Amino acid sequence: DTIRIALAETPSDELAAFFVALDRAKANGLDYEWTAFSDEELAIQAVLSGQMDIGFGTPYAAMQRSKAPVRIIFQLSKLKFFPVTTKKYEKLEDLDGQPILLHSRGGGTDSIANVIEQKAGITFGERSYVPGSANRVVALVAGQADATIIDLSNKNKIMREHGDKFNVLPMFEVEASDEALFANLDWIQANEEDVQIFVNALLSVWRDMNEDPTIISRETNPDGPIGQLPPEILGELDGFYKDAVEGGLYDPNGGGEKAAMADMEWYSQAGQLEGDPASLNIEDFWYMKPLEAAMN
Amino acid sequence: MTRSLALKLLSAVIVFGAWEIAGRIPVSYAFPTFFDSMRALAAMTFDGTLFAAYGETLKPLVIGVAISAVLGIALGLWIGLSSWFDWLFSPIFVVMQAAPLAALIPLLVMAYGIGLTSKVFVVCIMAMPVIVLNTAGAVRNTPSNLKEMGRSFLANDTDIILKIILPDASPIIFSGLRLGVSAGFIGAILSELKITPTGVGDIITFSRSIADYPSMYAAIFSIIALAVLFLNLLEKLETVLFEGNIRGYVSD
Amino acid sequence: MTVFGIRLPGMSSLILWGLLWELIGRSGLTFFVPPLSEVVATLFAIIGTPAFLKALGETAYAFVVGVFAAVGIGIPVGILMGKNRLLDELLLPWVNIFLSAPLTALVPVLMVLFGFGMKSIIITTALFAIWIIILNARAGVLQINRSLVEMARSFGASPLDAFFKIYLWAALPEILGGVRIGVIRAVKGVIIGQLLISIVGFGALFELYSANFLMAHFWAVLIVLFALAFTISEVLAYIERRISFYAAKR
Amino acid sequence: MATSPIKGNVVHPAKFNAENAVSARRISKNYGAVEALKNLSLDFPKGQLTSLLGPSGCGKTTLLKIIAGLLDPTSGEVEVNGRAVTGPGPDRAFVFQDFALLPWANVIRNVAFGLELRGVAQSEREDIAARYIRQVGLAGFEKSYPHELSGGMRQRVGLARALSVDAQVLLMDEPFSAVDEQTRRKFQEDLLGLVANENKTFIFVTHSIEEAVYVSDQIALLLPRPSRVHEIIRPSGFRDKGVDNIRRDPEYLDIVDRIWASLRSYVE
Amino acid sequence: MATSPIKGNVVHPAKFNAENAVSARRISKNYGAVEALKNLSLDFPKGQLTSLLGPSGCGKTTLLKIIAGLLDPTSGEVEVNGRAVTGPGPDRAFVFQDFALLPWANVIRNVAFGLELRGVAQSEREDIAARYIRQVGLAGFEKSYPHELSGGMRQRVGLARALSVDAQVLLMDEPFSAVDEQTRRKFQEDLLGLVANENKTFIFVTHSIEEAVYVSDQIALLLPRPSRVHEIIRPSGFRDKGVDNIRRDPEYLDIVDRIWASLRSYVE
Ligand SMILES: Nc1ncnc2c1ncn2[C@@H]1O[C@H](COP(=O)(O)OP(=O)(O)OP(=O)(O)O)[C@@H](O)[C@H]1O
Ligand SMILES: Nc1ncnc2c1ncn2[C@@H]1O[C@H](COP(=O)(O)OP(=O)(O)OP(=O)(O)O)[C@@H](O)[C@H]1O
Ligand SMILES: [Mg+2]
Ligand SMILES: [Mg+2]
Repeated sequence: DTIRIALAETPSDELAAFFVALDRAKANGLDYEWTAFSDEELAIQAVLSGQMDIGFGTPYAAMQRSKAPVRIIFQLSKLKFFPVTTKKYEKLEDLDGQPILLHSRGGGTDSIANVIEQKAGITFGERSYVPGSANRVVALVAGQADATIIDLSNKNKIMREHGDKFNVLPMFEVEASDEALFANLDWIQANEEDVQIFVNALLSVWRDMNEDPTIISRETNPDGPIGQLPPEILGELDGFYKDAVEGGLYDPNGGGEKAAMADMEWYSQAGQLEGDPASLNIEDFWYMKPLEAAMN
Repeated sequence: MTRSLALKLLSAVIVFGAWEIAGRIPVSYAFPTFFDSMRALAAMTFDGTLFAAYGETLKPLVIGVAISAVLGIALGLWIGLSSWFDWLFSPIFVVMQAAPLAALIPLLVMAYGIGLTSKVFVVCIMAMPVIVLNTAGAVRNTPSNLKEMGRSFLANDTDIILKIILPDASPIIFSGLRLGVSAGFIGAILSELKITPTGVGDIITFSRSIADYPSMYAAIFSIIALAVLFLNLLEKLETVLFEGNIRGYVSD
Repeated sequence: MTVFGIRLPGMSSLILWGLLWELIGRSGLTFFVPPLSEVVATLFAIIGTPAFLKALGETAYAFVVGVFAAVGIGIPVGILMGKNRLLDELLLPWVNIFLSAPLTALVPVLMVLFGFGMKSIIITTALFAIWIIILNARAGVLQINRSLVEMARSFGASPLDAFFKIYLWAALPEILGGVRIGVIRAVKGVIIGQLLISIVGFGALFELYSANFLMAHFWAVLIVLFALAFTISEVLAYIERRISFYAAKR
Repeated sequence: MATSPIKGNVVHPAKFNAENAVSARRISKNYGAVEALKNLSLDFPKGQLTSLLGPSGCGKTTLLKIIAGLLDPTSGEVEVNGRAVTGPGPDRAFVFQDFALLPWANVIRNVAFGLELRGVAQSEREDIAARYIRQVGLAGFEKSYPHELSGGMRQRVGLARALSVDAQVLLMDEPFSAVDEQTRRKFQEDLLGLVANENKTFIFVTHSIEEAVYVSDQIALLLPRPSRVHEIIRPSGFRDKGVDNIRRDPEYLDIVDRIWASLRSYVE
Repeated sequence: MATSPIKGNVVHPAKFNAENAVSARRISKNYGAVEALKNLSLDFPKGQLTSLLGPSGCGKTTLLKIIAGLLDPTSGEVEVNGRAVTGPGPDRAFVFQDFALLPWANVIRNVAFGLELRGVAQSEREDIAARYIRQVGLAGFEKSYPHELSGGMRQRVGLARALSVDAQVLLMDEPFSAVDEQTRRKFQEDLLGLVANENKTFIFVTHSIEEAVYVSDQIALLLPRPSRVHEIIRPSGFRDKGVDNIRRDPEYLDIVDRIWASLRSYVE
């Protein structure tokens, strides 16, 4: 039967690779429908309450706090975010006590900020929240903020257009997940076959993309949700994926154990998971079987 | 009086009881019971988070509603009195009233940033049109016999506006204010959900992201309670100001 | 409004405002406001695309179903509240609360109770519209001239006769006024639902265009929405004016 | 004080002895704490016109509505043609003090409304309505709406509606209050014509003593609230003398004076 | 047809020769295509009561409003005490046909409203208002709101308001239309008292011929639209005979009949 996928944002360039994978899965007999939610929390809630089968996001807090039997099966993208500031600041330490603009309280950028504070030994000043990297770029360009954390494509965009005015502060590597695919454990086990087709398709696309980023624009179905985007956006697909692959946004191995370990460490550090990361059990968060099967 | 109070209590018991039962079933992981929510509300009240949050939320709300009320009534008066103004401005407000301004919020952020200004703007845009249009309509429909009476007893233009047109229009102006204030509340929450999560909007989104649903529902409950309280105050104000305009039920 | 003795049609000043828009757009003051002409050109470019038609279909579906539910439930409930004191005392506080409550705050609750799809969007739409419809229908019935009801009874009207031949008609001006305000609120409701619940329809287009700074696209969709809401509101206002001859004379 | 009928000029013995179309027996009516009627008894002879005269707020409308079956008395009962009243019935028609026209319906639909509620087919009821519209002098206004009519014309629509259902008893609550004096006199003539030509019973509320004396077979003077019948007067015979002469008739003037003397005590 | 004043019973020569407080000269008034008044001329002697009688819609209210300065005539002019009228003035007070009370203000504020607009201090104007409220018999209702009053009581509030500003000319548009006959008669007495005791000029619109004959120094009969003065009648002297006797007075009856003969042609 049809599987129901909960997206955490409206389909745009960032989801093009995902939709290519969906098309491949469909060719192999996967029947699906998708719904876009306005944020990750809603997608998680929808999966938790059984109204959706598979969701987008990193539901670590929900998994630990409400003991929800959901498991991650594939890492879609890594937390590749970049501190961008005006020329006033040159390194992370300069931001001690300075106000910063983030996406949302408790979200990915918030956790990056937490970890930066720990690793650089600083404390940010007031944190204000503006959802959407694009909106934070506008705030930065308009001079309403001096420091923010934004995603890869917006970082590239702002540096291309206003490279003379802003700095990208050097930062440590992050391997943790930004977006991952997760589902109810019972549901996964009851639908092993469909899940397998899906994960196979994702893995193949992620691998092909790392070889040649332009396959995304070439394989995009012109009648699908991505193909229907305005030409202004479609024209930038190749550039986007070239940057993304260069920046290591997409793991050609779908995350797996490495990502799970990184996540547990990262989200503990960021305050979303409680307890010592070493004591956490991978099986409580990830379900590796489909990915392992796909790798072989 | 006691009968209507008893009925109010009864209907409250029914609704809250239904909530409690739905929470106990539970209809969803994310749906807490009534008592859990009230406990969370009490906790938030006693540790002060709620007051701090309302300090944030009320700022744009109060400023925005005050601006909308004063400016809206003034503009409405002007539109109602001058056909030229009516021609020029009322279509704008009709469009504004019909416009789904939620969609405009991203633009406002770009234009006015993420601070108070944007939020005040959202509140004004939501609250103003209905206040303006109601005021204008009521002013236009002031019974001409009262205006004539005023003139025959030598009222000047200011007298006519202050002592006849405004009191006569007051029930409709107040119902516009009521709808406007409620739209303003919608705007304030919307701006906290869509622009920057501060105040009560922040409690809602944050509790949701950490799956603390009782707190989330407590915050929602408190903002609704506040809105209702605010509107009851407005109604009291109307009763005090224009006592004779309240004529009771026809059926009684 | 008359200029040199020529009566200008009511909404003609919109042309003036359109010109102002064009000027601001042309001046390049801000890239948020592209010239109106460019917006209109974009509008024609996107209006036939499947993405646009799909958004239109989804929005219209949620809107129409929501409004029909609000009207179909709201009017009878309002009339019954106006007629029956017990029902009125039970329901009125809640109607007032929901009318004045910030419904956006309730949206998260709706999602939990009614799911995350179209159903919640429809319910959001209906919730935005229904309370004012109920209140107005109730007010219309409350102010009914008692002697009309007595007249009908004295000529032997059954309760059903009275409902359809007296109450509905006598309260019609208020009911229509309520429906007009309700429908306008429903437009807001459907977009808010689409933005806060699942991102579909016009809400998705707005989100997409604004995130990618496609301002002309953004305004083009907004204009379509303005026009739709405006037309509906004016059609209802026209019907209201048609019956206003008796509204003041009851 | 007591219900002792003092007789005026008795002229038509046949009519005087006529059986009663409507009898109200010991009617009391309280609105909450307000006692509107108290122990009121009054008979309305068949085929005659009875006027109710009394100060404003004394309960005339209340009595009419109780007879119509629109209000329940607190105690007491009303019989129409020997049968107790339990609700509105086809034997009675009401002319409302405030006209009670449907503002959304045109004249012909308003006049035909009573017939419509009785299930008469459209073409038939419109024929009947058209006839009565002509009779009250509104021919040509069939398609007009109430707000396009003057007060007096509206009142005539209400009159035509009550007449068209062909009820035995007509309850008329200040039916000529809204018209100017000139038109009012014409209506009085019309009313007398109806009383003379159709064997119907009229119960008529008015504030004008002259009008009551001129058109009535029997006048009931009511006391202020709580209302009982103070006096019954039978001023028959003037109508034969013609409207132009009656005003000088000493008998007529005597009766007006006597009623006035009765009523003025309340005013002072 | 022509404006030839036919005199009635001339009794007070002093009054008859009195100078005019108000003169209307060749007034025309069109509402769009509707000609309400056409070339109407009429004088209103100082200290006297002039009634306007005419069919409904003939333009009586229009004329009163033109005199009040509330409407501009299409042509012609009005002089009050020798000065041309350009707008409302303190020398004239209006009693409105529809009362025109402020629904949100209580009785005392309504009565004092004219004084309020003239800038009289609150305590002073409330004293004056209270006096007039007593005078029209509404003592005890000072704090009531219009919707709590009966029609007749409301009308008296409008009357008290007009009286309280102490204007020289009182323009009264059907001031007793809403009250029952009994109360109306008391008002007529009150009005006659005012005419006798204060040297004010009254312009009075009514639909009742009897009332006009009883209270007026001069009656102007108006034609149907477009309205001119058809006839002027001076029925003085009856008021001295007392209300109880006047109805039998043959002179009184003659005048009523003559006016009726004049007016009835419009009805038929
Ligand atoms: N629905 C009601 N509730 C309370 N009191 C009422 C109601 N209807 C009438 N009354 C009171 O009952 C009394 C009689 O009223 P009713 O209307 O019968 O008077 P009426 O004789 O017809 O007066 P009018 O001459 O003014 O028409 C009045 O004093 C009025 O205040
Ligand atoms: N504002 C207006 N616009 C158009 N026509 C009007 C207006 N006011 C009055 N008229 C017309 O002018 C005529 C005179 O009206 P007016 O009110 O002076 O009559 P009236 O003599 O006072 O009648 P009534 O006895 O019914 O009070 C009427 O035929 C009316 O239709
Ligand atoms: Mg009555
Ligand atoms: Mg008039």
